[in-house]
Amino acid sequence: MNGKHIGWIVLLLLGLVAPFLVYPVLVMKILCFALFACAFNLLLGYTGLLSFGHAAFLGSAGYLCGYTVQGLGLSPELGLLAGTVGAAALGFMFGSLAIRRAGIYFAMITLALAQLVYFLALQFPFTGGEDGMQGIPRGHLFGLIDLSDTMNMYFFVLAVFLFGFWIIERAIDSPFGQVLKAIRENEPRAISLGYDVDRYKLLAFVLSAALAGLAGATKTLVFQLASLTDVHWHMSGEVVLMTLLGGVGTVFGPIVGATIVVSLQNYGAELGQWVTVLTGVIFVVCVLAFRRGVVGEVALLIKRSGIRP
Amino acid sequence: ATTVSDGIVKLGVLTDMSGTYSDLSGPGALEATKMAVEDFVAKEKPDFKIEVISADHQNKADISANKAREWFDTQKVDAIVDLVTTSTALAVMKVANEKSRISLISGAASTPITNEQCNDTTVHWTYDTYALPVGTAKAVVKQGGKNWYFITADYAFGHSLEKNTADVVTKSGGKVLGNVRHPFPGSDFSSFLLSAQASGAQVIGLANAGNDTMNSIKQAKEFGITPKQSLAGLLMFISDVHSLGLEATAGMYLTTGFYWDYNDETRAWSKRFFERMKRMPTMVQAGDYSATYHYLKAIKAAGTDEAKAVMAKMRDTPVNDFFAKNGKVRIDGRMVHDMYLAQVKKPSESKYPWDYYHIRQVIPGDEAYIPLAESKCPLVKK
Amino acid sequence: MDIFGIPIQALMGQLLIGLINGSFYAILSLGLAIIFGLLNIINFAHGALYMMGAFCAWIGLTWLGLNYWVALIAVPVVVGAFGMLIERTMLKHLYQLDHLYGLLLTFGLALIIEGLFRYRFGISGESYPVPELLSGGFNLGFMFLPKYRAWVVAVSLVVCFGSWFIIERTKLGSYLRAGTENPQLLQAFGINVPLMITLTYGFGVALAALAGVLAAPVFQVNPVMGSNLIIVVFAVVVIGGMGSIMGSIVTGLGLGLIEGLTRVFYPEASAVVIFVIMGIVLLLRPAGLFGRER
Amino acid sequence: MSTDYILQTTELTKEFKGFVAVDKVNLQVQRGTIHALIGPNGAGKTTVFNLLTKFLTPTRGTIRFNGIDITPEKSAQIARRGIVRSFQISAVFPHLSVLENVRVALQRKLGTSFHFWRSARSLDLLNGRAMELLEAVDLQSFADSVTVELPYGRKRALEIATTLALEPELMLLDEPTQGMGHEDVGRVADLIKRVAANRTVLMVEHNLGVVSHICDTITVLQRGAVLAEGPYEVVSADPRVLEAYMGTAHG
Amino acid sequence: MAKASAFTPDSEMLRVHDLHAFYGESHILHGIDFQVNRGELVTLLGRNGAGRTTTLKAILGLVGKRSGSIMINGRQVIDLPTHRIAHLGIGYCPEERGIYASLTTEENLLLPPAVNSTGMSLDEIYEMFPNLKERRNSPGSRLSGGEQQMLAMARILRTGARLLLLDEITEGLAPVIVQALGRVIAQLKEKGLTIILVEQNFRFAAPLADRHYVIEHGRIVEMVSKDELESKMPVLQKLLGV
Ligand SMILES: Nc1ncnc2c1ncn2[C@@H]1O[C@H](COP(=O)(O)OP(=O)(O)OP(=O)(O)O)[C@@H](O)[C@H]1O
Ligand SMILES: Nc1ncnc2c1ncn2[C@@H]1O[C@H](COP(=O)(O)OP(=O)(O)OP(=O)(O)O)[C@@H](O)[C@H]1O
Ligand SMILES: [Mg+2]
Ligand SMILES: [Mg+2]
Repeated sequence: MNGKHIGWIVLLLLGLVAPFLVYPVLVMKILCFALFACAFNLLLGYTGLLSFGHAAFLGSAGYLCGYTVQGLGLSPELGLLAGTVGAAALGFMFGSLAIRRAGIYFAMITLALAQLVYFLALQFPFTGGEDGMQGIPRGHLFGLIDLSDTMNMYFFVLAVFLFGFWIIERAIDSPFGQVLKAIRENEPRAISLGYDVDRYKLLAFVLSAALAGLAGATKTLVFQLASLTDVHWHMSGEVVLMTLLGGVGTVFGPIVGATIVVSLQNYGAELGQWVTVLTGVIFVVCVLAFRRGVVGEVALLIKRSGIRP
Repeated sequence: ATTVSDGIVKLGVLTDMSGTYSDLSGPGALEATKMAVEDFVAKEKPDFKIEVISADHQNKADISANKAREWFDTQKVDAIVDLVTTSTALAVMKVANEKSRISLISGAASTPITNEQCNDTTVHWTYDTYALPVGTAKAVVKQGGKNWYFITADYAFGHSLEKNTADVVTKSGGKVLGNVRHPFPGSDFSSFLLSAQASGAQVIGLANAGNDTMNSIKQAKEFGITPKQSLAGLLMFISDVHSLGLEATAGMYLTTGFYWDYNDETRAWSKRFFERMKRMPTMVQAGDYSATYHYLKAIKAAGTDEAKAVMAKMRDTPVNDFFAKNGKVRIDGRMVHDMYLAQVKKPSESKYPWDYYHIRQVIPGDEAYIPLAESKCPLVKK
Repeated sequence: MDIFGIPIQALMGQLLIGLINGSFYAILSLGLAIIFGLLNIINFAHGALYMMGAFCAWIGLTWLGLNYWVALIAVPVVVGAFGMLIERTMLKHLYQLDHLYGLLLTFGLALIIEGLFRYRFGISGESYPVPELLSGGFNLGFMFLPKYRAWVVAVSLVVCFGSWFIIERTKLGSYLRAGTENPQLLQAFGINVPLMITLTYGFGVALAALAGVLAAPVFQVNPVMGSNLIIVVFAVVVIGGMGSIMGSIVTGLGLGLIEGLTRVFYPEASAVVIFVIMGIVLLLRPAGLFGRER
Repeated sequence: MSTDYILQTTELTKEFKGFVAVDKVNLQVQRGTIHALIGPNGAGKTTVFNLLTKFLTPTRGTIRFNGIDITPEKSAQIARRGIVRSFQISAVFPHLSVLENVRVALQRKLGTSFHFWRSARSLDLLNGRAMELLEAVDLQSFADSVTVELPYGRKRALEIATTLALEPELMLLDEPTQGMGHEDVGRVADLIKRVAANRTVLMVEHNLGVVSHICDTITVLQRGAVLAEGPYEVVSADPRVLEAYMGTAHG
Repeated sequence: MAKASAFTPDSEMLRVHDLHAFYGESHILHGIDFQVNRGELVTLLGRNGAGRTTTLKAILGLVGKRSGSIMINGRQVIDLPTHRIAHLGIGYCPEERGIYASLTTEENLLLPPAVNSTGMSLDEIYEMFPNLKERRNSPGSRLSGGEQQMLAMARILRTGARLLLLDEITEGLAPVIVQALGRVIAQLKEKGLTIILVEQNFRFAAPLADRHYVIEHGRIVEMVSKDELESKMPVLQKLLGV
């Protein structure tokens, strides 16, 4: 338990000092993806469902938020709300279709559904197709705080992230989370104990989708644009990588993973194509040699060395 | 003395360094920009330092917007150059305007840049989806290609290209028999080509770019559609012709803002470019040079690198170099200059490497670009 | 005469084109199906390997001067061998784990391969000439059918139904089917199942490479040609029923035709139609059209 | 009359593509007894369990529980009705602690299982009851250890404790002593006897020692059909059973 | 077993020593010791779940984890891969029969590769099992239990294996077929094949077997040879829980 508390404290401190050490917008990006990865991890790590279509939630929430703020001229917090709710609804549709199958089938179905969303995003007039939505205003939070100021924006994003992360962390360590763990560990047994596993899986899926949406909407506000990149299946692959790299089923893993991947892409931009190759290599290495991920391995070391975490 | 923010003028070349458009812009664009800086320093002896940095935006709006933002915030970049593909250009010019920095757009094509979405810190230098078809379409119709059919990349850029062309075709007495929108990016165009064929149109307008255009052309040949029906590449660069080869492209009409072999001036500059890049410049790369040079001159003249002032100077001074004669930067940001209607040579007519075009006609800038009267740019009203 | 205002010729033409694309879907999904049947992994690298096939053909032609016909044989062999190497060195270690790891590994491989080719060849790609023997075409009245396209259809039909025959009607095939059903017992009968798995993967990959070679003269050879195609092929496999040989062939060709029709009646939807169909099929038959519940 | 039968199946049948795994089984389990289901491998015992708990859907036939027809219901529903099963191969939640294993079973009744915003500490009030159950199978000393680390026999015990947590009216145990050494077998058999005190147990068991020791009624399945039924003495004397199942020299 | 040493090694086909086997968690075999000589037919008796099938599977390396020593023709095979073991001339007829549903009867029959030339020809097999001939082209899943059992037997006779591991081959078969199988086994024995027979049906096994091993809770608890059968019958009955 108190290992978790330490984690929280470290997280908070980092969150507070980071923008003064690193380029704030980059940190915001990291926070958005960290939240995205955590949401994904809630599904993969605690329900054992690998969704290969999570980009659909990130992306469509981004568009919804953008449309609410730009098209309808509403305030940013409403934008976030719209994005999150929209993603949750989409998640419900995906979930009800995909939950009926497990393993690879689940992955393929989510992938294909996400592809549908991608093409819709390409077709719908309001998304701006290839061009995406541009110059989305950040606006004033609750009509008061001006978000176009980088620092205001930063602390807003930090707050959103911590909120989302708290929900996930709580969900994992809740009566609901207990059932999820049980289902992942031994599904037939969970059924024979009287649990309607499909409904639990579905809720987990919707929860995950909603938080992925929150991340996507926030990202849109930060960068003031929504584009096809966020709906593309590469994005679905990236979030898997972040989670895998950081440590599937670990609370802080996805944050670490997201930080590594995003920084890699940012500072590696000069490498051009090598970024893709590097990403692939990391993927392969993780799968072959490193399935616990960074945090998982560290936790193991601590355990081995006998220190109570 | 010129007062320059933090003592240095920094240019960021933001373009597609490895992707579909890297041949027509990419490394060449960076090189052209550097050439402009070197020439400027050598000739004008400025009292301020100039630096060029570059990045690959992978044709993604978000990547380029983020890069631009980061450059403005951390690198103190003053102007961003090239910006191939409309989406990236639109994304960046908004960020730039917000931070009151300048965008010198050469690579991007769509008209909205200087129309609906125009702003007062953007210059659109080389060409656009109005200028290109105007020349081509008019000419082709004049040659008797009255009935048109469009194969259009199904996104904003393709649509605007198709619309602009269709207007010209009908204006100049031609007829549009139909169109088909293909998913982007597409790899197989045969079925769209068949539809075009079935329509019995004389001319098939290709309202797409890059690989899509190239594949369309190849497959049109394969299906024996050309030469029976003729193709009009609405957005084609010399680099496309180069990689497709003359067999595939011979006889096609296309409009370009620059041709290296046009006159001694262009040849002279292009040879220098060739020395460095081992390929001849596209209009985009030439445009990058021209724009950069003009921008730097404006700073010198204005005595500051403050965006508004520099923009004013850029508008006031006419553009006169190997790229443009009496070119002028309009209030909406459009740089108006003459365009050239080219026809691709037959293999037999090509005497030396990169000898690809007959220049059939010069299109005066004022005909080539949307008249201010029709412009939807808010800035125009005032 | 017209159908819904589409001249019948045009329709015929479009269907033929559909069949041509269908042939590519068929070969690729067949490879995926065979691999999935025995290894129980979805080979995400399939698209990359297809692209690799096309590039190897191009490299063979421009660097080594090997003509199309040599490539048609040599490339699948080479790329297939590469596939076996992958299986031996990487996939092998994943069988006792969740099958999803296979998916993730091959996803990583896809990124690597694609990235390397992008780095080396840039993205605009290279063009591969149609071999003289197959240039030109037949005039079918309703359309001008390039010989090469006809050749593609022919080859894919032969390959697909050939593989189907081998798998359904020969000793070798009986091992394969038995291995899919109960590998343990098969091994108890003295059959080297691990080796069989390696060869199977190699064969699946070789099919992808073959498709690549066939595609080279049709499309621009470029590093992303695979990743654009593979997602569609996945949908084909899901619709056909994962692991079902006949399923993948028939669905591949069928969906090609359907796509062709959509291109006539509602072109914008041509990219989506397959996924829509997939959604519907999954609702009605979660195991796919030809699939059994595993 | 059906009152003293807690479970009744009529003509229960399961076919797997042509092959009949369970063939017109009429099973009647008397309330408060330990009822054994024995039969050769592949006789259909596990399949019967799967049918009763709807892990498989019957091809034909009906299942009545306390006189109510539960044939159309879903597994989870049936479990909530009070029919709870164990599995042929030990079914625990390996990476939860022993205590949590039992708590997962208890927590459903709290009705907070969908509350993802609550802390798991809200479940601590169940710990008392959980410990009682663990004591019942003398696992109290293992309460906090992770379940994987338990020896096999203990796992089966834990599984039974978890099953008990639901206070099932009817417990279905599939080979509870499978894969155990003598000593474990003994312990588990006694345990079953103890916990069966005020409920009904239907169990599959290969170990005739156990069966004869604790079971009141025995149903012998062969090739999916009921071969014989009755108390151990009767059944074990039945020549057909000897022939088909136990296999003996004389007969 | 003490008796073991009496046999000269060269006549020894199989020797199992201190064999342990696990299915994941559960420890099934707790140190099995027995050996079989060329041309011998021994049975493994025991109650359900005693571990007889597991013993056979362990010999072929089909269990999750195993330890101990298994010598076939004086060759240590405990760490050979399964398919190599099979090629030492072992034919396995599994408890659940393992007929491949997606293969026809004949395909099933031809599936196992011959391990040497001494195997029976297709015709010989068909005359031994006439009704397989009739059903040769129907898918394996369509066969009756009896036919499936015959197929499973026939399948390994083709390969020319010299050591047969037969698990519950009379399981759920009609008496007539059981008798038929009895005759087949007798024939095979005459051909000099070595056979290990796992049986519930003692009456079937008794007349055929040279020796009986009784397994209980994964241990050999008794060995009874043909001649001591009468004398040890009470023990057997006790052990087999009758
Ligand atoms: N899902 C299935 N598909 C096809 N056949 C099945 C399936 N499940 C069980 N069977 C068959 O049904 C028959 C009965 O199986 P079951 O597991 O009920 O036997 P059992 O009595 O539990 O045997 P054991 O004592 O080995 O557990 C077996 O022949 C088995 O092969
Ligand atoms: N795959 C498996 N996983 C876990 N336990 C198993 C498995 N197969 C068998 N067992 C268990 O191992 C023990 C021995 O099984 P085995 O099949 O060897 O019994 P047997 O002696 O063959 O008797 P019978 O064949 O009549 O069941 C039994 O308790 C059985 O339930
Ligand atoms: Mg069973
Ligand atoms: Mg057995």
